[in-house]
This record gives sequence, C-alpha cells and structure tokens, in this order.
Amino acid sequence: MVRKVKDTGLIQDEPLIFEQGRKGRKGYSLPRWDVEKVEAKDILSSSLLREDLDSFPQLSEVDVVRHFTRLSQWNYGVDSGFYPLGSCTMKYNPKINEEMARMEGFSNIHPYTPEPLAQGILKLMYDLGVYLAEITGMDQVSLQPAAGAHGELTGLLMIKKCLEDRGERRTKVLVPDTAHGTNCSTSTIASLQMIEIKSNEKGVIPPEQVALKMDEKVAAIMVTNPNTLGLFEEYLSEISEIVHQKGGFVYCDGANLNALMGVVKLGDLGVDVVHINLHKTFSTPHGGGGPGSGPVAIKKELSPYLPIPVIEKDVNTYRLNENRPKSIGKVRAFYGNFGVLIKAYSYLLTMGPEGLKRVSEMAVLNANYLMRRLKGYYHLPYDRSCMHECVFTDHFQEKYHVSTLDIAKRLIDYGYHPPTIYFPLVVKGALMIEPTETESKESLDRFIETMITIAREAEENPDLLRQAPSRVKVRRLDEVLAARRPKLKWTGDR
Amino acid sequence: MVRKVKDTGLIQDEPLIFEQGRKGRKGYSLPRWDVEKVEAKDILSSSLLREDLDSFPQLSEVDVVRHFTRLSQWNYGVDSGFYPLGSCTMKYNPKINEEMARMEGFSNIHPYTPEPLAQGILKLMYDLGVYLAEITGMDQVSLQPAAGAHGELTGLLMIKKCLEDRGERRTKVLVPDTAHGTNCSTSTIASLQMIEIKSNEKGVIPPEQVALKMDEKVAAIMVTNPNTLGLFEEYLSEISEIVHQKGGFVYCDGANLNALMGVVKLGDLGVDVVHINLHKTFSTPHGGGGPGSGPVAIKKELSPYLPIPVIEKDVNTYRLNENRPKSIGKVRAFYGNFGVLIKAYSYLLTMGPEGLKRVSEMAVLNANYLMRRLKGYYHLPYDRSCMHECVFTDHFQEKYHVSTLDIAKRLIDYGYHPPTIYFPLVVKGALMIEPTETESKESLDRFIETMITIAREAEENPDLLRQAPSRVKVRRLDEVLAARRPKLKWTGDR
Amino acid sequence: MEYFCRFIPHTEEDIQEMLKAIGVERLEDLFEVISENYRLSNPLNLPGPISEPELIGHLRSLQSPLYTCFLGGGAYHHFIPSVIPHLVARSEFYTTYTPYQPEISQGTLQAIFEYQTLMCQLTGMEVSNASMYDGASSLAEAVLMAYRITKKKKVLLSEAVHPEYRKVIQTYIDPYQQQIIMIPYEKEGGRTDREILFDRLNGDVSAVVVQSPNFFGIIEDLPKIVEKVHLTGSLLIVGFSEAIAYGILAPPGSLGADIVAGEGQSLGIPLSYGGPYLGIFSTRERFVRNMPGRLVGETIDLEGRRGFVLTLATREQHIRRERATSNICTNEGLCALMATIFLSCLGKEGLKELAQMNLSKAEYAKKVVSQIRGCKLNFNAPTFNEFVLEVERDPERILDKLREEKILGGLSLRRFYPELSRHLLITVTEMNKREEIDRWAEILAKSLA
Amino acid sequence: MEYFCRFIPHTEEDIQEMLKAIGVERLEDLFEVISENYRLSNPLNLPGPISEPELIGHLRSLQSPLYTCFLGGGAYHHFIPSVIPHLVARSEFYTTYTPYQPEISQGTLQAIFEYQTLMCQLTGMEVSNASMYDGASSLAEAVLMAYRITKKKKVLLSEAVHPEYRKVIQTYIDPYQQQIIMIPYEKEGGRTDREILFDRLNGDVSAVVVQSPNFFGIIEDLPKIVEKVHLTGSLLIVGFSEAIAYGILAPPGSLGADIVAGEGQSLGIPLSYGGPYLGIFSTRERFVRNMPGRLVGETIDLEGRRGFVLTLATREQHIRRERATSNICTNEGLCALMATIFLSCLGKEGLKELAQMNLSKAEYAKKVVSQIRGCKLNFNAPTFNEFVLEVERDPERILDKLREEKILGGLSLRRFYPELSRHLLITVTEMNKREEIDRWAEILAKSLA
Ligand SMILES: Cc1ncc(COP(=O)(O)O)c(C=O)c1O
Ligand SMILES: Cc1ncc(COP(=O)(O)O)c(C=O)c1O
Repeated sequence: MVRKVKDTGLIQDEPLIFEQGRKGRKGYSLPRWDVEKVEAKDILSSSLLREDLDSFPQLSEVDVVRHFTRLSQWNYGVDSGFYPLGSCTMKYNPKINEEMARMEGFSNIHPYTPEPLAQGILKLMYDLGVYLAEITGMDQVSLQPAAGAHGELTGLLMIKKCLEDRGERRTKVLVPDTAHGTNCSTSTIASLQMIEIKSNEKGVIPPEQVALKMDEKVAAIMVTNPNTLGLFEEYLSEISEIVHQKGGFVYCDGANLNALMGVVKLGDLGVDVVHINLHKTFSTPHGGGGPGSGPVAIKKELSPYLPIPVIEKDVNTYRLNENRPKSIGKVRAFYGNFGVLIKAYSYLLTMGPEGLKRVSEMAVLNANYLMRRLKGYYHLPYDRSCMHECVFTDHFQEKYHVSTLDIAKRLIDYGYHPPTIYFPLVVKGALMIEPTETESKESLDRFIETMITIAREAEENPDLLRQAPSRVKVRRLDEVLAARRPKLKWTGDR
Repeated sequence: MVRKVKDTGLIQDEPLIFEQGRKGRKGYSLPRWDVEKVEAKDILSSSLLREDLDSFPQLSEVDVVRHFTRLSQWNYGVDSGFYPLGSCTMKYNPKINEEMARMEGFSNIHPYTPEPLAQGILKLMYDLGVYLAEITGMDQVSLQPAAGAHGELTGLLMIKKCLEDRGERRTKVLVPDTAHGTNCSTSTIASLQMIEIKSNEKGVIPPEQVALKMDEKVAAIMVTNPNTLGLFEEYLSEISEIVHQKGGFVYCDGANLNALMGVVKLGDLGVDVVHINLHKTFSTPHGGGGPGSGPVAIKKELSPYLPIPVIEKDVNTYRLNENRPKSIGKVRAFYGNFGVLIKAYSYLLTMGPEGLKRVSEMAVLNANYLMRRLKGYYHLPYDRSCMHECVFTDHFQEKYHVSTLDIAKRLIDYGYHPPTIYFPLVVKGALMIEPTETESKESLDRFIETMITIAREAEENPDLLRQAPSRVKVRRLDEVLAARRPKLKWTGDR
Repeated sequence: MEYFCRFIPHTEEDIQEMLKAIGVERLEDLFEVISENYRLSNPLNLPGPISEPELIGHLRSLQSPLYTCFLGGGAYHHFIPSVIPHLVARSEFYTTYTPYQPEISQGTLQAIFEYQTLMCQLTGMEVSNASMYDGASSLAEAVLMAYRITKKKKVLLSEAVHPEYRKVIQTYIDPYQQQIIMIPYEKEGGRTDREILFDRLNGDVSAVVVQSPNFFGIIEDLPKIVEKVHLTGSLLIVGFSEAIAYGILAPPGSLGADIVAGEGQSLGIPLSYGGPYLGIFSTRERFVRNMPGRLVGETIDLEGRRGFVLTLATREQHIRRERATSNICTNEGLCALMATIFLSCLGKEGLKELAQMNLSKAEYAKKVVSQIRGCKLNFNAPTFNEFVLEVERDPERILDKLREEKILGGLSLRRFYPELSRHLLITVTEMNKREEIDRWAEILAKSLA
Repeated sequence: MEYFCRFIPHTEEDIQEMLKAIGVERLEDLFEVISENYRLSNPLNLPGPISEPELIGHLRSLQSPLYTCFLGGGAYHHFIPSVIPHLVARSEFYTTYTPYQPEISQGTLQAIFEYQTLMCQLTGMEVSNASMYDGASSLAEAVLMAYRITKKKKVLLSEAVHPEYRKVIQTYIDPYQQQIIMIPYEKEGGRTDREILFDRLNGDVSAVVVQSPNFFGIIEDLPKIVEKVHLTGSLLIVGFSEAIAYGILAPPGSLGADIVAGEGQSLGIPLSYGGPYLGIFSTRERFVRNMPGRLVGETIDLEGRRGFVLTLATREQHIRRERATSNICTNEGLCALMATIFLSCLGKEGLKELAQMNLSKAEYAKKVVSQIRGCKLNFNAPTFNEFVLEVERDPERILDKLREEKILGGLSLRRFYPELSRHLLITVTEMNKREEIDRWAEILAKSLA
C-alpha cells in the first residue's frame, strides 16, 4: 500500500508498532548463553506457563528506531518553541542535567546498595532537602513523592496523623474554587470532605470567607500560592492565622513557586506544609507526562509524621532511617524519583541564590509584559499585576462565534503550543498563559503579535480559527467519539 | 514580525543565528576564575589584538538549542526513512556505536598520551586493521585517511613512491568512464595524467581496452568494484594480470565493498591497494558530510611506503612507529579519525564473519529485488543481475517531458530521500538506487509502489512531478542563481 | 558586573524596555502585592552558582562505585538497549507536557496507545492505563479501586508481597479504615498459604492481593486461588515486581485476575537508586470507569484520519475534581515510553529468550550453591530469577566479605522478615556472567567455611 | 538455528519471496557473475558476533585512564558544553549524507552557511569552505592552492609551524616537485626568524606559511611580515592549531593573510585520540574559484523564500572530475556543526572570556614555574595558552614522575626538534584548575631538585 500523499518529506505517517514487522525479527541481542538452558516447562506446571507472545511486535532495530523517531516528529516540545502552558512552567530543561542523571554511578545503582556505598547519593538527597527547605522557609523536606499530587496526599496524611495524635478526628478541608483538580481529588483520597471557598472579585481568597467556614472539623486549608489565576494570595498570612487559631493546618500547593524564589518564603506566611513540583520550578523535564517529583516541605511540628525512610546525617555519614514510629508509613517503594532529583539538584547549583531570585523576577516580568501587551485584544478578567502567569478569556471573541478552543488550535498553525485552556474553572473560557523566565523578549513579542493577528482573524475570518489546526499531522480530533466508543488498545482491526 | 503562516506546528521557520539574539547574552558558563586575570593588551602590542567580536552571535542556551533543533527538523536522515542514495550505502547507523565512541576513555584522550597509557586504543586500531585486511584479502592496512578520497590519494602516492624506488617515473593512470569523480581528481592531485577507459555494453571494463592503453608510463589502473553501475567487474583478475605484466599497480576503489564481504576478497583478484569507506560499508554515520574514514589496505610489496606512523605489535605491546624511511610521510596530523574507527570496530564485532557475509547477501538481494520489480516502469540500461545497487534512467518518462530530477523531487513528496541522480555519467539521466541490507522487504515494497505511482503520475499528471517537492520546508531551489551570484556568508542584509 | 545566567535571556536593556511597557519602574514594583514585611531582603542561603564543568566534577564525586550485583527485590539489573536512551533523549519526547493538545502530541499519544496495548498483552488484561508512579503505589491504587467497586471492608494481603508494597498499601488505605488481613507464606514452599487464605476469605473481602513471582522469587499458583476468590465476590489483584517473568509465565489476566498492578522497571528503565520507575496498572474492561490514571483512546480527525486523544477523562481529577477515581496527574510517561521501546526491540522472541535466560542463570546459581556447605535453599517451590538462601553464619558478615570483592552479594531479609534472619535474597539476571556467579559462590563458600 | 542479526530484517520467508520475484533459486545465484575460483568457501577469519552488553564490556576494557592533562600541541582539552553532544546526537543531523538534495537538507545547509560565516568572522576572511579533513591537510591544501594561483615553485615554511602539519605539506606537494624552504625560528624569541624569511623571499615564492600562535604557543608578529610578502607577489598563508586564541588575537585576515587554514578541534570537538577533527579553510573572495572543498550559498526557492544549496560545484570533483580544485568529497560536516553550536553558545562574550582565561592560566603557570630551580622559560615572546619550558634533567624522567601522579605533564619536544632535547611544551587551558597547576609545579620542582 502506498502511503497517502499526506506524508511529506518531513512529517510521515507511521502505523502502529503492531501493524508492522514480520515473524522472526527482533531488535535485540541477548548476551551469550554461558549456562545450561533451562526450559520453564521442566520446572513449572503447564497451567503456569505462557502459551504464546504472538501479538508482540517483531521488528529489526532500524524499524524500531524509525518508528519512534517518526512518532517524535509529531510532537512539539519546549525545544521546538514557546510552550506557554499555564500552571505547567514549561521552562527550558538544561541538557547538562540529563547528562548528570545518566552518569553510571547514579543510573546503574541499585536502591538496596548498602549505605556505605551510597554516601554521595544520600548526601545529594540530603542537601537537596536542605536547599528546598531554605527556599520555602520550612524546616524539613521529604523527597519521596513522585509528583505534585502525590506530595499533596503525603501532606494531608501527615496533617491527619498529627491531628489524630492530638486526639482529634477532623473530616473536612477547605479548598478555594480556583484550586487545581488534584487538590480536590487528593482531599477525597485522603478521606476528607472538601469545602469550597469562593475567591473574591480580585481573584484571591478573602480571609472573611475562611473565618466563616473554619471550624474544629476542618483539618486544613489548601491554598495555592500564587494561585491558578497567577495572583499572589495576599491574605495568606491572615488566613493562616485564622486556620491556626482553630487548630487547623495550612497546606500550600507550591506548584507555582517559580514566582517566589528569593522573594518571599511561604513558611513565613504561616504555611505548615508545601509541596514543590521539581518538574516545574526546578527545570526537570516533563517527559510527556512524567516522571516528576513532588517533595513536601514541612514545619517542625509535622516532622515525626514524615514518610519513611528519612535521610539523616550524623556528622559526615548519611543514613536512611526507617525507624520512625509516628510516620505515616511509606508512600512508594524506595526513596523517591532519584533520577529527577539529580536534575533539580544540578539546576539549583547552577543557578545559585542570585540566579533563583532572577528566575522569579524574570518569570513575573515576562508574565506582566505579556498581560499588558495583550490586554486590549483579549478580555482580562482580573486586571491587576500578576505573578508568573496571566489569564485571559474569549469574551471579546464570543461575538464572532470563536471560542478559546479555536484560538488555541489556531496558535498551533502558527507554530506555538497553546496555553492552558478552560482552567481555572472560575473563569469562563480561560486562556491561561505562563511564559516562564527562559523566554526572551523577542520570543514574547512574536507571540504577542501572533495573538493579535489571531484576534484580527477572529473578526475577519473566523473560519480560519474554527478549522484550525490545518497544518499538523492530524486536524481537529473527535474527542467525543473517543469517549463514547473507547478504543483503548490495538485489537488487530483498523 | 509575525512569522509567515508557512510555519506550522511542527516545521517552523528559523532565521540565521546572526539574525537573533541581543547584546550581552551568552549560552555558556565559564569555570570559576581562580587565577589572576591577565589582559592581553598588557602582554601584546595592540596591532596583534582583536578589535571586536561584534558580529558573533549572542544567545541564551535555550535559543541555541531551539535554533539547531528546528534546523534538524528540516533534514531527512536514515532514521527518518528509506534513503536509497546510490553509491553512499546509507545503512542504519547502530546507536550503540555512538555510545562507544563517546566513552570518556576514548573521547577525552589526547593524541599525545604516552603509549603505555593508550594500549587499549592502539590495540583497537591494530586489530581493526587486521580485520579489514582479512575482509579485503590484503596484507596490511593504514587507518589514517579521513575519507575515501583521502585514501585514494594515499594509495596513489604509495604506488608512485614504490615506482620511484624501482627507478621508474610513470605519469599516467587508467580510469574507467564509470569512475567516481574522486578517482579522477585524485589522479590530478597525485600529479598523474588520467587516461579514460571506456566501459563496454555490459557496463564493465573490457580487458582488451586495458591491454590497449596499458604501457610503461602507466603507474596504475583505478577500478571500482563493484563499479558505480552496481556491476561486478568480472574481468578484474584478467585486468590485474595485464597491468601487473606491464609493471603497473591495481588500485581498487572499495567504496562499494558492501556487496562483497565474505563472498570474494579483492586481494584475490590481483588488487594491490584498496580503500574502504568505513562510513559506508561499516555503518558509521555520514554526519551530513563527514567525518568519514577511508583506510587503505595494501599488499606486502607496498608496506614500506605506508604513511607514518604505523601501529606495530611486539608480543602484547602496541606502538606507533614513525621511523620508516621509505614512507610517503604523513597524510594528516595524528593517526586517523579514531572516533569513527571505534564505531566501525564495534560494528565488526557485533556482526561477526557470518553477519558480514549476510550483509553483502542481503544488500545484493535487496538491490536485485528492487531492480526486477521496477524494471517495467523505468528504463534499465544494463539489464543484468546487479550487486548492491541498480541504475535506471528517465528514458521512459522523457516523452512526458519529465526528467530524472522531477522524479527525484517527487519522491520527496512521498516521504523518501531520492536516489543519486545523473551519476554515473555514462548513463544519461541516471537514477542510481542503493537500498542497503538494513531495509526490510516491506520497506522496499512501499518504495516500489511509490515509484510505480510516480511513473503513472508522469504519464497522467506530469506537472505534479515538475512542481515537486511541494510539501517540505522550501520548494525547488534556484541553484543557478546561487552559482551566478554567490552569497557564501551572512552579511547583515537580507 | 551585570548578572548573567545562560538559561535566562534577559539583558538589562530588555528589562528596562519591558518594565516601561508594563508601566512600572523597578522589578520590585511587580511584587508590590506582597507585603514588605515578608519580602526577603537577604539572598537565600544556598550554594552556587557553579559552571557546567564544575558541576560535572562535583556530581562525579558523588557517584557510587559499580559493583557486581546480585541484588533484586523489586529493582533489577537488566540490560538496556542503547536505542532507548537514544530515542527518549529526543527533545520532542522528553520536553513535552502531558498531551492535552492532541494535534501536536500525536507522537506521545500513539506511543502511549502502544504502551497500553503492550501492557494488556503482557499482563493478559483488557485495559491498561498510561502508567502510575511505581509498582507499590499502583498496587495500592488497585486496592482502593477494588474497594470502590465492591465497597467491602477487608483486604487479604499475602505476606509474600513485596514488604515495601505492603507498607504503601497500608498508607493508602489508612484513611478508609479498611482492614488488612495478612496471609502468611508457606514455610516450606514459600508460596502464599492457600489454606489460611481460603479460611479468611468471605463476603466481606474486597480483594485478595498476591504477587507473582512473589518477593521470594517464587511463582504463585494463581490458578488454584482464582476460582475461590471469585466465589465470594472478591476481586483478585495480582502484583508483580519483575515484569520479565511474564516472558514465560502465564499472564495473570489469562488466569483470571481482576486487576494486575506492578512494577515495570525491568522493561528498559535504569535502576537509578530506586526511581523514577513505572507503575503498571491493567484491569478488565468492565472496570474501566473505576480505573485510576490517564487513558489514551483511538479516534478520528475532521478528515477521518486515525488519531489518538486522552479519553475517559471524566474519571480524572482535572474534570471530576473531588469525585475523581484518583488524584494522579503527572505520571511516569517517559518511563512508559522506555518500556514501549524495550518491548518493541525485544519483541516476541526476545522477551521469551530473555526470560528463559534469567530463569536459567538463577537455576545455575542454585545448582552452584547447592554444593556449598553451610547454606541451603530455603523454599522448594519453583522460582524465576531470584531465590532465598539460608546461611549458617551472620548474613551481614557474608555480605561484607563479598563487598570487599566488589560484589553486592544479595539482600539480607532480616529487615523485612525477622523470622528470616539468616536468609539472603539472591537475584541473578542475564547481566550476571557465569564467571561472576562462580566467583560469588566461591567467596560465599569461603565465608561459610 | 536460523541466523539472526538485529540490524538485518530479512526472515527466511522474506528471502524466499524475494528470490522468487527475482527469478533465482538461491542466494548464491546472485553472485554467479563472480567466478567460482574466487568465491570464498570458508567464513572470514574474524571475531564475533557479540551482543550489545558484551561489546560494552569489551570496549570499556580498552579505554585509557583519565589523567590531568597539560598536553596540547595541536589538540586541546577544552570544555564542551553539553548542548553540543545533545544536538549533534539528533539523527536528522548525524544520519544524513552530504546535502545533495537541498529541499530536504535545509537544516544541514543553513548550519553550514552559518559555519562559513562564523569562520569568516573568526579568521577575518571573506569566504570559508564547509570544512577540510583536519588542520594539517587544510594547510597543505592551502599550499597547493597558492601554487595553483601563483604557479610559483617555492614555498617558505616556518619551522615554528606544527611539525606534523609540515610533514603533511611535504606529502601533499611532493607530486608537484615544489620546493620547500624552511625558515628557522628565532632562538630567543621563538618567533619565525623574519630576517631569514625576508632574505629568502623573492619572485619565485608562491607562499609563505607561518602559524600563529605557532607550535611553541608564541604569537607571530604577522603585521611585520605581511607587507613584504605581498611585495613579491607571494601569498601569505597563516595556519593555526588553537582557534580559541582568536578570541583575543587579531584575526589573520584583518592583518592581510591571503589564506587562513588550521585546526578547529578546540571549538567543541572531543580530543578522541586525534580525530575526527575539523580543517578550517578561508580565503579572499577573489580566490574563491580556486578554493578546495564544498561551499554552501544562499538562494531562493520557486516561491521566493530563502533557502540554501551547495554551490560553485564546478570546482569540485563530482562535476569537474580531473580538473577539480581538490579531490575532497566527504569532509568533516558534523565537526563543523559542533563548532557552529560551540560558537553560538559562547558568542561574543564567551569566546573573549574563554580566550582570556586560557591566556591567564598559562601566564599563571609561567609565573609558578619561574620560581622553580632547574627550569626556565625557553622563549621570551608572548604566548597564548602554551609555552616551552627548558628543564635541567631528562624531560622523559620528569614526565614519568608526573605520570606516576596521574598527570600528563607536557610534551617532550625532542621528537620534533632535536635541538630542543631538554624542552617541554606545556599547555594550560580553562580546564586546568589552579590546584592542578600548583600540584603539577610541585612535582616538577621535586623532580628537578
Ligand atoms: C497548581 C497545581 N497543583 C498541582 C498540580 C499537580 O502536580 P502533578 O501533576 O505533578 O501531580 C499541578 C500540575 O498540573 C498544578 O498546576
Ligand atoms: C565509488 C566512490 N568512490 C569514492 C568515494 C569518495 O569517498 P569519500 O566521500 O569518503 O571521500 C565515493 C563516495 O562518495 C564513492 O561512492
């Protein structure tokens, strides 16, 4: 079958790995057989044996390489261009950090390596914890959570455990309406009932609302700061006081820490627990959906409840302490996404204190610059100075029957990754733009002009937007069909 | 300036590196200053100092990464798909070999490292030489030439030197009309007059022609085997005899060795010198135009003339011998493209003798299969069994005013790299197709069907071909303009 | 001197122009909303900045030495084909976010779709998600899911499940006040004790959790368990930590498991001192709406061409918020890609042969130790690539001796099973050459003599 | 068992189908044209095949140890930013051929165009080619080119040019019977002896070849040479082996050189025991048609968009055959790309600062050794990042001592200059930390005491 002319010299069609290959091929060479071959059937009853692996791919190495090379060519990454996906902090991922994580003395080390042989690794983790505590103004850090949401769960469980130790059984958690979905679902997973707090017309949590909802059944409030509107929660210290007075804890979602480093410490605002997304603020790559790392930083009071093991330092020796009777237990096997931690640690040393502050300043500068320049063209629901990101809407474009989705897809035609759309939920038709500090002014200027062009197109030729994207591998995809008739794996029919 | 909508989500426009950036940026971090800064002007007169570096780029690391990432996305490589560029043996480049060459104990080793500390490196080179001698049926090998043409020069200089030693001053070299351009130009660089030998209607060199032209002024004949028509020079041993009888040497261009490994040894056919393109037969990548490596293998008689140094083995110690008074001297600094040699060595060990023979068999099988299947659709000037490649022409398409160039460009639209075109010169409108052994039958079948489709398009809609390519980053480029008004560097105007 | 960092492009001039456009004077003005009281006046107390070459030097000095390795227990030393690091180092893969915008994420999406298919094939199940954090948390989420489905209060958990996984399950179910009942292993065979299991099994049990191969490397006799479990309306959850075993073992799905959840590190993912790894999670189609994690589904575009999208997001936190099936958002995408490439390279033949080689090497090691005085195999049931060895001396001393010879000779089980205080878990993979096994055995013999 | 290799996709079935389509029975039939007498009946006598993990083990064992390095002399230990290996590892760069088909090679072509521009800027010349094999052969081709242009028979060659480069020039010009006249260096200063040079200079001289910084690390006084050279109608060819020097030195082009040809390894290319490196070649616009090597030029496509193509190919072997300006075909494309990325990262500021740091480190080392008894600086002219040290003991013994401390302490010059039999060439770059220099000096002092 000749491929459809949709293929071009550079972007090619490519069937599924299962639709290729031929019986008998493989793309792997096994080490030499230097022991006698044992047949599984000689030691196991046939009911325990696999009958066949027939549906597995059968390809030579070159086919595998071409397959995944082509697939990659359908993707757009930070290295391809501007990726202003709000709330995701898609900053540049330094190449050197990838090299560091690949060093054999890290990548090839077994987690049960005896501690005396892993002192450098333990030191790296210990020090990283100390540095993150300094940045957030907290007392101690666990590096174990594998992502932000995992950090949230770890944090809430620690709070619950601490409350239980105090003999309290609190069942609720306050969460603002601007919160990320993980905050809500984590509450549920932690078996806490979520009580929503409405943000005010300025986009932030009004302390009065908190005072109103706060009671002895509330274990904690979960605040994101800066919040998902890109706004600094300016009443956080008041809120903390209110919550603390009623015996609750302040959990901070620190996914947006990129705005605050070296500027303010969350711990100083009364925060008791905060998780940090290393895969956002600390430049570790997102990998198309992980791996990430979501350390939690805590105040002293919560220390006994940290997940085990805790890395401890005795003079110059580091060890993994599992013997912490009040701990919430384990949240994962082993000690954390060490491969990711190496990258964050490398980033931190490369930047230094001055550099991290610069990161936050430039992230905020970039976001405000974008916001000011786009203001006349797109509706800005909260017209005030922002932090690391800004949120527009499609309100001005509604009259042309053009939606946020259309604007986003049209950006693809111009060679951009779209912003986050339709989030936060409190903003109808939200377009959430986070430029990050690694974009240059020219890069922002080009994006701004493109956005202005699109605003003009919406007026003059709205179909261009509704039909977008028109120049990538596939055009707009039918998501409804996908959900209505889920096809979640290859089944041999096409 | 908003980029033109030519940009798409995946293939983007990208200005020159000089057209970007801003004063003061850099994408590099220097090690800490730990010694006193010395100002050049304090030790040098101002006439020796650089005034400025103003025209140099000024970019942050992310800009550099994006620039070259985008550039790469305009290219088509072997990992992108089928690349049947005749005479170039565009086989798969194993990834492991790249890793091997990057090992620090190779890549970070200075060429003047004392021999006792470089025994492994010297052993690798020595053994590679031995293996290449075995494959070609020769006695000794120099790994120094940086590419095929460099090997040719090295070979001819050795022949000349040997003749001089015999007291002869021969001034001519026989070269068939099918030869690659480097054979001709190397003759000139070696100050030998080229005498052309016409190939016969079967596409090979007729011994009678050689007998006719061979005399005491002829230093050597340069034969390519298989030749550039993809045909085995079946009279090579007779030809060798003729040349030897008149005191000349037989130089073989071994760039097409991919057809012969484990099947026949060139040395057995009377060849005195042969160069091998490691960047073809031995799978080292072409790098968009090098680096390559073109070892020369020789018969014993020529050994004294090898370029220095020669790697020698005493029991288990390896050394670089510079003390060879009859040597032609040095052809480059240091010892060869060692980084490339590592890859060829790794390939050789991975394949083993059985594997190399299989390579040649499958390369020849693939070429014959393609040839047979395309035969009715394109004119096949030499209709006989071929070796590693086959040559068609545009003769059938001429009547539709469609040329080889049009066919080549149309292949691009279908996601293929075109074959070599208009070479060899003896075939008018040549399309020279070399599939290599790493292509699967399905891959060939798809290509064949595409070629058949194009033959049909030539008939039914020739403009499709004449306008091609239409789907890549740029359309057909004006090469005449480029040559008439050469613009060979950026000058600030656009 | 002007501050400069290679990752931040802003020059002083840029900053001034941008501030002007914004309409403020100084950078600090942008932070006015933060009360002066809290704004930091001193730089953070952190090291750095250091240059790239210095960073390399520093990190080099922190590396661990590379020893011959007989450690396993949930993390395995397998060969990683060079094409994997080569391909995942393509920035189009690793510098992208979760594929929310399908039109420019088809590469990631198709790869996940392939991953889901491969995981279904590997585990013998009907649907797989796009990955979980790791084997332990995946298994814990399986327990939560079983609870959502059955609403029953008890979980029967085999003691032969990886001890760390068990701890994680405990942590996850703690808020639900579910009750965990431990099912011991047979002292002779090393399998989960079926008699006790069946004894505890009743209508209150949401799920039975076993692992195969279990923590002792032993292959559980799933066919003998599954029927009884289903009789009480409970779900059978099968965990695993060594995915390569399924190259020869019947996939749990084909034996009737309801959820299969485990660790995919063996599939081409580096050891990296414990992470990032790959949580595999697969189940029956009928449970799909209760499943945690992302899913990729096939669909078509405007012109009818095949394409892939994230789907069934109504289970997920970003749509369903507090009613989501899980809070997972970022998962282990790149590790799932590694596993996909790994299985594509190995294919049918390779996976089978690799599994057989692991089995054979471990059997060889067993044979060798069986000739050593002072130690013996502790369990008699068949194993895959690891086994428990009982030694007559202090196992820590023996391990120290081996370490002196640059061998990590096994895992002492005392920390996990007090009753196995003289026992070592020995893991042998295709990476252990016969000479290495012989050498290990030799030192072992010496230290027992 | 069926033969199988992971790089060759053919199954037995494939082969049979293909043979059938071709119309032959067996694979051997395809080779019928080769006389039976010559066809091999036995397998080649070669090792292998070995698997990927075994290959890694084997090559690991062949590596050299990493010592502190004070070696230079044409190959320099500089830092290579990690973005370079990352970017050149993109298969779209390294698995492509020479860009004969411009429409799907714009990436390579634009990069070479940028490279040509950078080389013009670095050397101060008007045109640069796309690269030559290495510095030595580039310089040799420059001599051939001068001969083509001037048709004169003599070449004046400074003895302070890299000795290996001089040997290569000798090899290249041998067929032309051009005469090389060596111009010695000043015994005090270490520069090319201008008096002797001017003395030998006359109308028969096609080119004067000097190197700056020269092999002794010394900066030649080009302004004082150039005018005289041009007076006789000869061309001035300036070679170099340390491109970083041009971060602070006036580019030879701005001083009047006609051809600048040298080595680009310092620009981000690994040492790799001597290759592959990068031959840089630039000249005046008026000589472009006599220039060897490939050239990329700017043009437009059908729709008027800017694009790049190989151009002026009428100088080249594939068009001009025996009348080409050179036989070069495959050059060092990927190394040229590395240099382009390197210079893009460093930029104006970085290159200057890097050059200054090299200068400063070498000056520091000079200062330190000036306090050591038993050795002295041999030349008094200014140097860049290397210098010649005269020692009172056998230099080989001193180097051995340093080697015992894992230091490659310098290059003994005896092999190149018999008269410099107690002399070491010492190279210091940004990679040599102050402590390393101090340590080197300490051992040096001890071994001289
Ligand atoms: C504000 C906020 N909180 C929490 C999360 C969840 O983090 P993760 O995806 O690492 O679990 C995200 C990321 O999507 C986020 O933006
Ligand atoms: C037949 C033949 N001979 C010689 C050469 C020249 O080899 P290289 O490009 O390595 O100098 C080539 C490659 O283009 C070739 O195909």
